[in-house]
Amino acid sequence: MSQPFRTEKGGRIDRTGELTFTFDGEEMHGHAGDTLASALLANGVHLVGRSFKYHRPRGILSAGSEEPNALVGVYRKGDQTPNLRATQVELYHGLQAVSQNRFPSLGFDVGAVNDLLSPLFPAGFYYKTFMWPKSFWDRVYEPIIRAAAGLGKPPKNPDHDTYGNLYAHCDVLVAGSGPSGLAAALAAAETGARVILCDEQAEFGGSLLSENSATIDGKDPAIWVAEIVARLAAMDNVTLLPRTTAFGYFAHNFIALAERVTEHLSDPDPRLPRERLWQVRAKEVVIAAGAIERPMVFPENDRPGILLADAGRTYLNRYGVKVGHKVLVATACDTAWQAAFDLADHGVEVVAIADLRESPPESLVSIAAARGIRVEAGCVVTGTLGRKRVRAALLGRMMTSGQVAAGGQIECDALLMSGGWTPTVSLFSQSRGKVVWEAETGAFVPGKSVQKERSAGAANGLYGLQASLTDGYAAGEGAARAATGKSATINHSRTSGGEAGTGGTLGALPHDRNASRVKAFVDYQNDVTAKDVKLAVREGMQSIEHIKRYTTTGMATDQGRLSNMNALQIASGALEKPLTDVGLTTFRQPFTPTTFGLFAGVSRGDFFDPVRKTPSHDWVVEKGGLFEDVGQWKRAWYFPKNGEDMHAAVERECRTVRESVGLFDASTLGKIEVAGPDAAEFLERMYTNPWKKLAPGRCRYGLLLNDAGFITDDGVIGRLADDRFHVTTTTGGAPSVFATMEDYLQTEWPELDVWITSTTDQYAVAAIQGPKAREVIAPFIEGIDLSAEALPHMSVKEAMFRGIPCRLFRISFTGELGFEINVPRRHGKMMWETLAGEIEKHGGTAYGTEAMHVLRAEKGYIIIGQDTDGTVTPQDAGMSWAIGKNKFDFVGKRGLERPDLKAENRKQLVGLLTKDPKIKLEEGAQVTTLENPATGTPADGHVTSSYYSPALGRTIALAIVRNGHALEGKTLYVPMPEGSIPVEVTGTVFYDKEGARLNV
Amino acid sequence: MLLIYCPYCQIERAEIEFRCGGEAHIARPSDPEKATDDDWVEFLYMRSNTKGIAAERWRHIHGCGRFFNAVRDTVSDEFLKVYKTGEAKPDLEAIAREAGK
Amino acid sequence: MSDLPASDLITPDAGEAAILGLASVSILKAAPLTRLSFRAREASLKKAGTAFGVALPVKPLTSTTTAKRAALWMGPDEWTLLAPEEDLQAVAVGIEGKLDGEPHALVDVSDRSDAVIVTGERAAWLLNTGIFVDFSLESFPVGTVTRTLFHKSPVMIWRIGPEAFVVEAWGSFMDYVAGLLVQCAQELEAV
Amino acid sequence: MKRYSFLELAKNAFSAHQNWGRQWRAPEPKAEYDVVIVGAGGHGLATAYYLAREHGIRNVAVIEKGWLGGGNTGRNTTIVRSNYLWEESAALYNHAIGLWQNLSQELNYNVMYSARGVMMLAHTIHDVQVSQRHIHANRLAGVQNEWLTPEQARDYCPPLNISKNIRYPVMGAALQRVGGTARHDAVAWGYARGADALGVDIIQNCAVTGIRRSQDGSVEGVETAKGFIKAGKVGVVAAGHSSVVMEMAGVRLPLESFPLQALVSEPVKPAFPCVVMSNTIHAYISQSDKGELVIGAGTDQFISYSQTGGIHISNHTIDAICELFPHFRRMRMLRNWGGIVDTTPDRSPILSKTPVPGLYVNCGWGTGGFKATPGSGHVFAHTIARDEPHPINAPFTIDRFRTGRLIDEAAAAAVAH
Repeated sequence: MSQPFRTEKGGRIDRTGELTFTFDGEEMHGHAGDTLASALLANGVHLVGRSFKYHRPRGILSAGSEEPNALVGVYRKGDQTPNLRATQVELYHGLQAVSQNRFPSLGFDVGAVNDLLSPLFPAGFYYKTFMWPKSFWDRVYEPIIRAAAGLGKPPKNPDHDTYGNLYAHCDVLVAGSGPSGLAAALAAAETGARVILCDEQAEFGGSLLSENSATIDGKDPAIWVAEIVARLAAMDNVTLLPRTTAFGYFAHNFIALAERVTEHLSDPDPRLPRERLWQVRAKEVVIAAGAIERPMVFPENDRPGILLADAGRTYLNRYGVKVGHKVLVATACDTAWQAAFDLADHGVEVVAIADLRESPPESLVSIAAARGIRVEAGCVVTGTLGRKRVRAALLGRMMTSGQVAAGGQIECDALLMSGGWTPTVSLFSQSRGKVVWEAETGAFVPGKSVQKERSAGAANGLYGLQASLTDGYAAGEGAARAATGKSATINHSRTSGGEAGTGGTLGALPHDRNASRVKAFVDYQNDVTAKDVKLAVREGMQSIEHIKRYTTTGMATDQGRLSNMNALQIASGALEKPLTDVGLTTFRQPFTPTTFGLFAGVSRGDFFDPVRKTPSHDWVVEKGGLFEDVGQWKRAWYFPKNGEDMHAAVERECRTVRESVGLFDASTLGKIEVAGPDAAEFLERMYTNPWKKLAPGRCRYGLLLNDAGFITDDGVIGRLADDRFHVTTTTGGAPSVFATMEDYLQTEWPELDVWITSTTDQYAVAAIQGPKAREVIAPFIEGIDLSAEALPHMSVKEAMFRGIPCRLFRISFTGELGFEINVPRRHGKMMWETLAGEIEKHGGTAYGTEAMHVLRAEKGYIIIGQDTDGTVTPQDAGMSWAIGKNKFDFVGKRGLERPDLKAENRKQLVGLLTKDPKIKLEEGAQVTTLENPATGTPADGHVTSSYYSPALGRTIALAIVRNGHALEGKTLYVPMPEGSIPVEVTGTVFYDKEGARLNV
Repeated sequence: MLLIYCPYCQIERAEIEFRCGGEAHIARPSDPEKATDDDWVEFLYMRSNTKGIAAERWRHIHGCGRFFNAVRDTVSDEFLKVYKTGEAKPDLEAIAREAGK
Repeated sequence: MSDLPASDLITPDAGEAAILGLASVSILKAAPLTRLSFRAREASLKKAGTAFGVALPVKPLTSTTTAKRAALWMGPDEWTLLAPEEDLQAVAVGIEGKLDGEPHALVDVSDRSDAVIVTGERAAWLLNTGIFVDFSLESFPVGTVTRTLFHKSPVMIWRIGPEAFVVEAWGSFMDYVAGLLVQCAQELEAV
Repeated sequence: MKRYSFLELAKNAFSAHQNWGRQWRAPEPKAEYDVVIVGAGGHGLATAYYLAREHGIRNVAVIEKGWLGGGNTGRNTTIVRSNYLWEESAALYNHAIGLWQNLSQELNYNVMYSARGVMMLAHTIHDVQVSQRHIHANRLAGVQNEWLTPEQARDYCPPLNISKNIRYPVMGAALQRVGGTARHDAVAWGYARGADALGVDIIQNCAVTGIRRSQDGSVEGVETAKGFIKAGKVGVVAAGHSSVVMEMAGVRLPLESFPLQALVSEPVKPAFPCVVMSNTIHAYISQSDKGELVIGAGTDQFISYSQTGGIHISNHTIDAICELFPHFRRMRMLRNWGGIVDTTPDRSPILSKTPVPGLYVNCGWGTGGFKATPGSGHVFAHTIARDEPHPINAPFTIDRFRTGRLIDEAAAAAVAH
């Protein structure tokens, strides 16, 4: 038989067919409805992984998302995912899983030598050694430690899957679909409230799916679940989300959910996202996350075959899998007894129930007796035997002295344990709520709500089926009322059986073994033992946070859900302080590990960030032009022709502009329309320059500072009318200039009658620059006189371009005769193609940003962000002329008066010419007065722009240099690794200093 | 991601629609000639950086575009009051008392 | 397109193929339109509405429409005025004339944005793949208009029917917005 | 102090590790100290250590509201580098780099300083210009930093996607080979153990509630949860809470405290050999010795002391990480947390005397304080001991904001054209 540990019947699996899967290459079979863990157990496989530090063989411990041991890698069509919990991986046909953290194989792992050497590796050992010789840390020790650490192997290939996102709003979000969650969802939904119910598992029902010793309304709990779910599914106001983990509880009732859409499918439709992020704003939240069982901390409590008792019961009742043939049940509480009874009822030999308590409830003892199960009361497990699978347990007898007497050995192939229950308060804790200690149940339970949430059922520290249902109904009704003000009366279901149990234990159990030799694990995955916790305390770690960080307990992938309470109790004992005084660690999001792809969502490739294109984009692509990224924009960079490299292309473009004409796409420059009676007054206050006397139809260069006095942006501003200006900004600065203007306008000068409107995307802009610019545009411009007299440099007119209204600027960023034509964007393509065709006739060229940079540098025009860096004043930049001398105020005016901004020795913008005209300085290179400065000598400045200038036939550079304006004609140096480059300080204008070419 | 009430749109929207503008009620000295260097550093840089109840500026940048002010507890991030630009600074201590902070 | 309101303003661009055409949701490019950004103080609203042909709404996030005009509330002193493409001059001249001497700003932004029309039973779902706004009819009734974010792009959403929305974005963002809408709708075709 | 060594470890193994002593004491505060340091993070503990060790001032208390190393020291992404632009910054951080090299040996505590290299990516021409400027400036200042082509960057960090077809392709990188990471907790613990051994009292769970000043305005001591503690000199090293503590002495600061998030993945086998940072698309990443990918996210936009941040901030970081390292998309976030970063307008710290005699402040490290820990403590101890700044921290005054003499690391990366 292929599944030797499968029960004859029962469980929620589909026995009508078999699914084939592989584990470490070995083919096995299971059924639909299985998890990988249940299928492995059905095949008798317990050993599924190796532990983190000691590489000890480890088996499946739990049946839920808290699983610390059964972490596997899953392969699917070239995609590989590490560290998946076998307890959460739904079985599908063809599933390929591998074990992790072992070499060469799971059965024989050389890393297991660590276990033998473990006396050398107590908590924090690495802080105390590996320091000699010094150079060995990153070369020898660290690589060894790193190779040994880690769990699964990282994926090797880019992910093929997609991830979805959905923003949602609801009145009540219910997280968890056990008895209290279902009751809460129903109660809330019946009021008409918008409800989202999510559960991390494939099926709704939680613990009810493995409950067979109780009834609800006289029915099998699973049938009750099916009926409730069907009712909810039929309601329009309810969204049901199975396979969906509420993983993050953020401020203002924002809950993040991770929905696994296709992971359970053998061959999913590729159009489906693998997972979907739900970002939910819930008016009210019901946390019905249940409780998880606590391991018992006894020596060798980590052998494969040792499971939590409730997991054993779940595997049996829900999945039809027996965890072993001879099972020992070790417990400190009532609930584990039911696991023993259920197993016995399925013909499994329960070798004994060992209960820590002197007198377990008589009712349980008599049921056990009726089934012929041996009961050992006052009995503790003091160790286990077997390496890759438990084969026997050592029992000890609790003495009144607190000592333990040897109680013999008992053979078993599985051991179920229960130290009691821990409410899952992770989401509550994430909501910033503080838990409170409840001595009666020995658990931390949710305290006062900080956000609009309430916990229900076991998550609230309430056990027992009826109590959970009642609490759930109340939570659902209360949440709906709080969210919507509405309420409804519904029938509450009645239960029979499923009473809450008693008992439980915390911390390390006593034993009669040599304490220094044995390991009793507190945190399985991180291999933290009770000894480690005690050692941390001995070394002065007093806060639970220190203990956690020093030992790494609670830092594994379950975030300490299994280990925290035991660790806390051990620390409390060692510190001789009450448990509540030791402190609590905080649960963080995500509740369970959550795929990066889910967070990244659709933000990949071109959707990583909007790609903003201008109307000439397709034309540029067609002509083989290259682009550069400027902000979100793609700007044409240069246009190589006939195999030109960048240098050759740029040189040709520059020459062509100076000799005939060039066409440049300036659409990306920010454009702001400033309109209203106070438009001039507003600009007067924003920009350094004076605006009130600028005549309509004329333009002026505007310089924008921040209130600290430093240059932040610039651009040409044209006055269209008395009450209307067309402002241009830099491409990258457009959003921040607009925001800054709104800020001053709304909050400092709300009395001004002026409004600003972004028109960046309203207009496509073509710059035509060069001696033949007028000839190029003349055939297409109607309605105005283009002559120098009628349209001088720095003017603007409304005109028509081939019948389309346009704003025609006569401006230049090249030093040549230049025009910039603004047409409504939808006509941009037509304009561009018209002009591109026309310049061909004149021997012109399209040019890109690189040539633009060269041309402007030849003229000493600055580029904000390149020649300035946020520390440059107008005076530094040699632009004192841009400051309106008689203005009462402008942004930055007072800032400029501060001592350091007026100080001597400021760095100032100058030109640099290398003594050797062929040497092109590197941008960013430092400038010094000393030819060979010693290391550590402060630089006197740096090169901001540097190009080969075709017009000058030599290289040119701009630089920010200390006292630069006074150094004109002096020699400075640019020290490079190969030697110092002598340079002469010059003015910033290299070409056509008189500006004759502009005014033609 | 906070949930913020815009007093102009009169609706709560997700924080991604808003830009925080820092501490509220820091007036820009109206006469630059009279402002001392100390006045100016106060205006430019000095901030209360309150732990507790504080008034701050927000702009509904991806909504109506308006600036407004809000009183928020910087420990819990809870908003206690929202009001329009130009309205007087509320009594933060009274708001704190009322909120039981 | 049967569920579009009787308005001649928002019409699919006749020359363009559907961007997306699924049973549950379709996306069509909208035809060009006159768009004017109008800014003014309260005192001027009445006149402006008269000149424009439909009163400017003062209730936040609402719109007023006639067959050939729509006024969308954008902010307490900001409206977007919509009219047929060919009415640009007439509308501008009309308002400027009526408000002569009163502080205001009227700016042509007809070409700043492109619009698509998203319709179908999954239209709201599709928008919610990238927009954090509650599109339930109770919270966002027909006629509601708002600026917001679609993933990383600013957009304007105007609900013109229970299952019909106009989505506007600045022209250079429209490739991103339309492209993502289509990509996010892909799973609706999955089996 | 019992010295740690492999031999000692082996010896203790025979006694089942029962004989290890405390790493630091848990003393009750004395009535008076020469110096009180407020805040037992890495910087505060280092300050106390160097006061005792370099300046012979051993009658020192470090007062901590919570547990030592529990603030930003224990919450950061542990990056160490010094390739800052301005010579003032480079000197400060490079001073720290010098101390990092020997710190494990100096403290006899393995702080796991791992010089695996910090690579800062350039994605635009502007980024390239800024990177080159840093490299040239650093070379002159004696700070190691070098330029890598995209291919060299990929060779140094094989997971890096240098395809030209991504939204913001990698155009190169600045690599500082001496940069790397260190184990954050170990830094706090190592300094705590070292300081304690030199006589410094570390007093945890003791909030400072006031700073008492005498008639002449100078500092007299601090009010604490455990009563008044007299001290003629008080150094405030309170990170995100600096404004709160300094307000007790009536000193206003140009600070804003923002939530900063970080996150780790589940541990995996070695997958990432160095530290990679991208300022343009906002991501930084390394892999811890435990195997977790350690990822730094951005700050929220508003002041908050909540130590949590919004999910949109981590979404934005993770999409950048997945774009640069597309095969990490299937990996999973294990834990996400927040710290409170005190940020100055010029993104450089304040390490300074204050207008109050006897009161000193060390704050404003923003997102980058961990890397400076040894250097910061070292020069701050000097400042307190001598009542005058060390030449290295002399430029990092409060007054620079008044005069305008900023050390503007943020502005230097400004973009527009």
